[in-house]
Amino acid sequence: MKTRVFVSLKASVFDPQGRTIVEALQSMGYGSVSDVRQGKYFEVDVDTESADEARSLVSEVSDKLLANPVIESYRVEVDE
Amino acid sequence: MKTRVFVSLKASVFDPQGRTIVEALQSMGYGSVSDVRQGKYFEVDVDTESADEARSLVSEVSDKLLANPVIESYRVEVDE
Amino acid sequence: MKFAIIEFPGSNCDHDAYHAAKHVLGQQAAFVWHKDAGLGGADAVVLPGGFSYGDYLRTGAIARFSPVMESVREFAAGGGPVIGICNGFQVLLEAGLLEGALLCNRRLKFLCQHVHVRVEQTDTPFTGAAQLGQVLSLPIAHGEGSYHAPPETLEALEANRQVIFRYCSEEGGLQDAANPNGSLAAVAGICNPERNVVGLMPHPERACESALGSEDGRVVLESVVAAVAA
Amino acid sequence: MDPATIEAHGLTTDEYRKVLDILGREPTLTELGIFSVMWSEHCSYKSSRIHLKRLPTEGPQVVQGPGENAGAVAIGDGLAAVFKIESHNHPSFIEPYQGAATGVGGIIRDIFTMGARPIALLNSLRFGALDDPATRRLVDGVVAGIAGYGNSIGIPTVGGEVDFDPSYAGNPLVNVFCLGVAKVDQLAKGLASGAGNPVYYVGAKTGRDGIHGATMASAEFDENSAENRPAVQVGDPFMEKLLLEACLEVMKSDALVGIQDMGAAGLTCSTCEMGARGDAGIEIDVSLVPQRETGMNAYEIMLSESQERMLLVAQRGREAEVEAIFEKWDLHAARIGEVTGDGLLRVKHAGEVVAEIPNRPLADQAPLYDRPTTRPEYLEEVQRFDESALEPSPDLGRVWLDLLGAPSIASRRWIYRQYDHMVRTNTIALPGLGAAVVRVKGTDRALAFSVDGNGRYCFLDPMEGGRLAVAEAARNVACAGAQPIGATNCLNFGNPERPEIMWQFAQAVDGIAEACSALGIPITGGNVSLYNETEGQAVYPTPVLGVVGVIEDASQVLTRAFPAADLDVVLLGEATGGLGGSEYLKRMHRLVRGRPVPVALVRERALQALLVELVAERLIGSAHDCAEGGVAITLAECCIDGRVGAVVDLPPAGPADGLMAARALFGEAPTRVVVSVLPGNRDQLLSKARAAGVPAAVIGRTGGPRVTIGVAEEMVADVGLDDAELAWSLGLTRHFERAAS
Ligand SMILES: Nc1ncnc2c1ncn2[C@@H]1O[C@H](COP(=O)(O)OP(=O)(O)O)[C@@H](O)[C@H]1O
Ligand SMILES: [Mg+2]
Repeated sequence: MKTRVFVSLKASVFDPQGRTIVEALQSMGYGSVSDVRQGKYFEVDVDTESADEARSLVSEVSDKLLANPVIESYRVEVDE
Repeated sequence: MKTRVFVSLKASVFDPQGRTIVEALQSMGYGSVSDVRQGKYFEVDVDTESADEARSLVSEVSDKLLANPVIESYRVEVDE
Repeated sequence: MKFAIIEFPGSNCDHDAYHAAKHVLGQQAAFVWHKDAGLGGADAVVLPGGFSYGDYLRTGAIARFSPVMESVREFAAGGGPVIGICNGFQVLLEAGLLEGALLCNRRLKFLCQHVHVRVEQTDTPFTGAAQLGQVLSLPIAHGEGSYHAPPETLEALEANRQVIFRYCSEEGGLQDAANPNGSLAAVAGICNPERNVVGLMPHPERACESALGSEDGRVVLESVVAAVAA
Repeated sequence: MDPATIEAHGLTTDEYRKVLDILGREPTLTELGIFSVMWSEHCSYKSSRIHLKRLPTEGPQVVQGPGENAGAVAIGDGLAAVFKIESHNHPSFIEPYQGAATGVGGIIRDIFTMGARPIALLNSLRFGALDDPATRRLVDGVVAGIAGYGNSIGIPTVGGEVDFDPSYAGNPLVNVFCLGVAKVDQLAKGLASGAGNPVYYVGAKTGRDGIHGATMASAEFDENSAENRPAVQVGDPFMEKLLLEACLEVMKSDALVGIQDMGAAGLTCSTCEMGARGDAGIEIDVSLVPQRETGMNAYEIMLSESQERMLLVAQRGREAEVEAIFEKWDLHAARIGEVTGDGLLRVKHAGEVVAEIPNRPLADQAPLYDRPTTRPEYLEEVQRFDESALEPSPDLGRVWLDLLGAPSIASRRWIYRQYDHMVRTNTIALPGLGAAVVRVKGTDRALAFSVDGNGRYCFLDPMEGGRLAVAEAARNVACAGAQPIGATNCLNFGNPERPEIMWQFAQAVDGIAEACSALGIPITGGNVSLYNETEGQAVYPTPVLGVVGVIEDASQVLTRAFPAADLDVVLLGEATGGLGGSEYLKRMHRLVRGRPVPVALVRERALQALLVELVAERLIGSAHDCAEGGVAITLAECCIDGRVGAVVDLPPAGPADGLMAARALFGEAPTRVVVSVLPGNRDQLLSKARAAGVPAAVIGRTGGPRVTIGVAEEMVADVGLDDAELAWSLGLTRHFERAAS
């Protein structure tokens, strides 16, 4: 089963990478880009046929390892 | 307009981070996780009402800055 | 006294801590491999700097699951002095032995340079021999050292006097220009509520000999030697 | 085998005929691939070998000369300094971060393969002009890549050099030097011997990366090079850290016979070279090679350039010991074959033989070319230089500040602070202060080392450029108080099939050989990087020299910073510099013309010996050589780093024309060093210099908040120390950071 996890910094956390990208884009002439936030993206393959099982496993893995709850939140997507 | 860009390493490119994460998960007892690939995830806000415009702008920006075409590919999603 | 220096795969300041403890301070020191059970009867534990597991995913994120961390947790719970330096600090945060998180430096680049830090508290095993307000010249070497904590956590840290080192100017001032990585409240190091677990981004073990440009880091290790002896 | 396939493998008709001779039959495709990478320029040195033979490689201190993965020289106490320099120019142009990172990974493997613990890295970089945003991105990526790999693996990057010139715009140079320390009697060898001994593969799994990377590095870039792009390799410093520790641990036991990294040409090069060195055969089955991708064929596995892989031969019967060490480090040592007595490289795929080539001829009978050389026509033109046509600059103080802020001269802090230069707590001279110096723990000694080369000098006069590069690297080491004892070199040139390029190459090698002999510094290894050109435009011929020196008492090490006020400032060497080829000429007059002032090697040697003596006897407080920008820049740097001003007066330089002061301040010449004299030592210093035959003149004193220079007692330039520092510290940074901190 193919799953995807999106990890992003919580809104309250300053994102220097995103900030730098916005500034770079604006100086390159992309003035209409008003904000960029950078996060992480994981493609996680799980040996199971059940989407539910995959979702719950990958959520657990995200809680434990892929995301740091102090600064990050995450979202899981599973191929149906 | 809110857009999202997913940048991932091309399939042929080695992903040491993903490999290290899989191995860690397996040694933590998550044997059913068979593969992990790590990429980047961007939330890009664009000042426009047109989804098409947003998509084409963000694609351009991804080509130029967000993704490294030598080793990465990307996908853009736009809120409809 | 005896220092245990934990080695994770990818630790690379392990030998620096060992050298400082053993050859500069003349104490006993032993490496403890991350798969080892037990800490070999050590009096103090050092989680050294480096790039455990390559710092892949997030700094310190994978190392905290190493078997040895159970022993470290127990040792800390029993009141034993534990210090995490740089990557070791990151591991302690990920492990929940300290609070907060470290984000990438505000200008995104890795920074290796001497900075000044002010000793904010002297009632921890790693600052007992220092003067309150003493300014130390210590090297930093990190890409992700910008300390972050949610407002309520930071408030609690301040209220409990858990911020023990802050980045400062040569004179001890707290201006923004003296904060190399954009850390919240100029935090360079903190301790746990029980005060026996300390983490900091600067490298005291790299500043124990005049030949290396500063001896100011000795006070951190000498403090714990004195604390253990007491 | 059809001609198109042969051509696609970069083999000429004659080379292919030689393949037929060696095999006595047509090659299989896998065999053709093996020949093609082994006989590529990159691996076989077919254009350069004939010239490299002229380099002096011997000396009583040499423990390992060229031919192994790195050279080694004895430094006392039974220890050896093991070092080498490598280029990663082409990969860094295609993907700056990964190209530079994998370059660092490669040179580190060369050092620990020798049984040495790597203790320091240097880098030598060349880029186009910084006003081009593409160049800035390249610089940013390359520096981050070097930092990313070196920092992570925990080997300090303690120095290097960087220059910017449009000639490198389409082809940057990324050379990395690594130094390690080993016990002389424990140096490992890259050889296979003892029929029946097992052959192990350790490290990262093999993927389809960089297949044909070795041949790529040997072909000029053209518009099609974009097609080579999937050939990018990603570095894994974490894996290499594990490999490094595990291999050093294995090497401590005598269970190991030989070991070699898989660099360019991967499994092919390592199996064949190890077999050839040990005069043995090797048989492997590539289906036993750990693979990252499915369906790889023998050709792909043999030619893959996946990073972070090692090949080793163990003693039969000691397998369990070796395997256990790797397991401890979470590495799996895969047994892929064994040493044989038949001298053949035999490659099987799932039991079936797919290649069978005699090792020695494959490695040793690689083509050797004595390519034609022609003195290039441009030389006539550029060497003709009429100084009197130059418009004198009215305000030399302003010129001085401008030069201090030139990217070629300004502070490199923006670069080196991205490098962890202190890890392992041996760095006793921080970057930016002259030669790099690391102490050798367990001894009183320190090693000083420097990489240097001036492509512009070499462009204007290739032979002199070679001599000057050696002299400068050695002089930098001597300024720290170290006796130069060995050298390595990286020769970055254009397309060797062009006689003009080959002439530059031959001349530069002659210059290097002559200087190394005269200074008593053997060359113990190096690297040649050819085809550094884009669309027919070659880079400046750029030989980069790495020189290593020993200082007996680490507590004596000096840097360039003036240590205090009220010290005499002495100029050792001839006062007069020339404007030919100078930074002044390039920056102020936009001219690359004339010839650099030649180095008198006997004097150079005397100066370096004198420096070592002055440091050992603690007579001086600082020493700094006069390089790009002349005495004025040297002085300013000593002042800025020492946070103390100085007032000096220089003797007149050349004819009393409008350029005399500029020549005195900014003229360039070798064999000149500015030292500050510790109180009470002036007469002793001057008499030692006289005895050594080195000109020495007291030119001024340190102190005050300004740097002031007069010529023949007339003040010609005066700048505030703060202004000088500002110009110098922002010169590079301002191109990368809006608000510099
Ligand atoms: N410019 C040079 N001067 C002297 N020796 C050289 C030079 N270039 C290469 N060599 C030697 O040739 C051998 C092969 O070099 P190289 O192909 O760079 O090694 P590797 O296979 O480790 O990449 C090495 O022993 C190296 O020291
Ligand atoms: Mg090699």
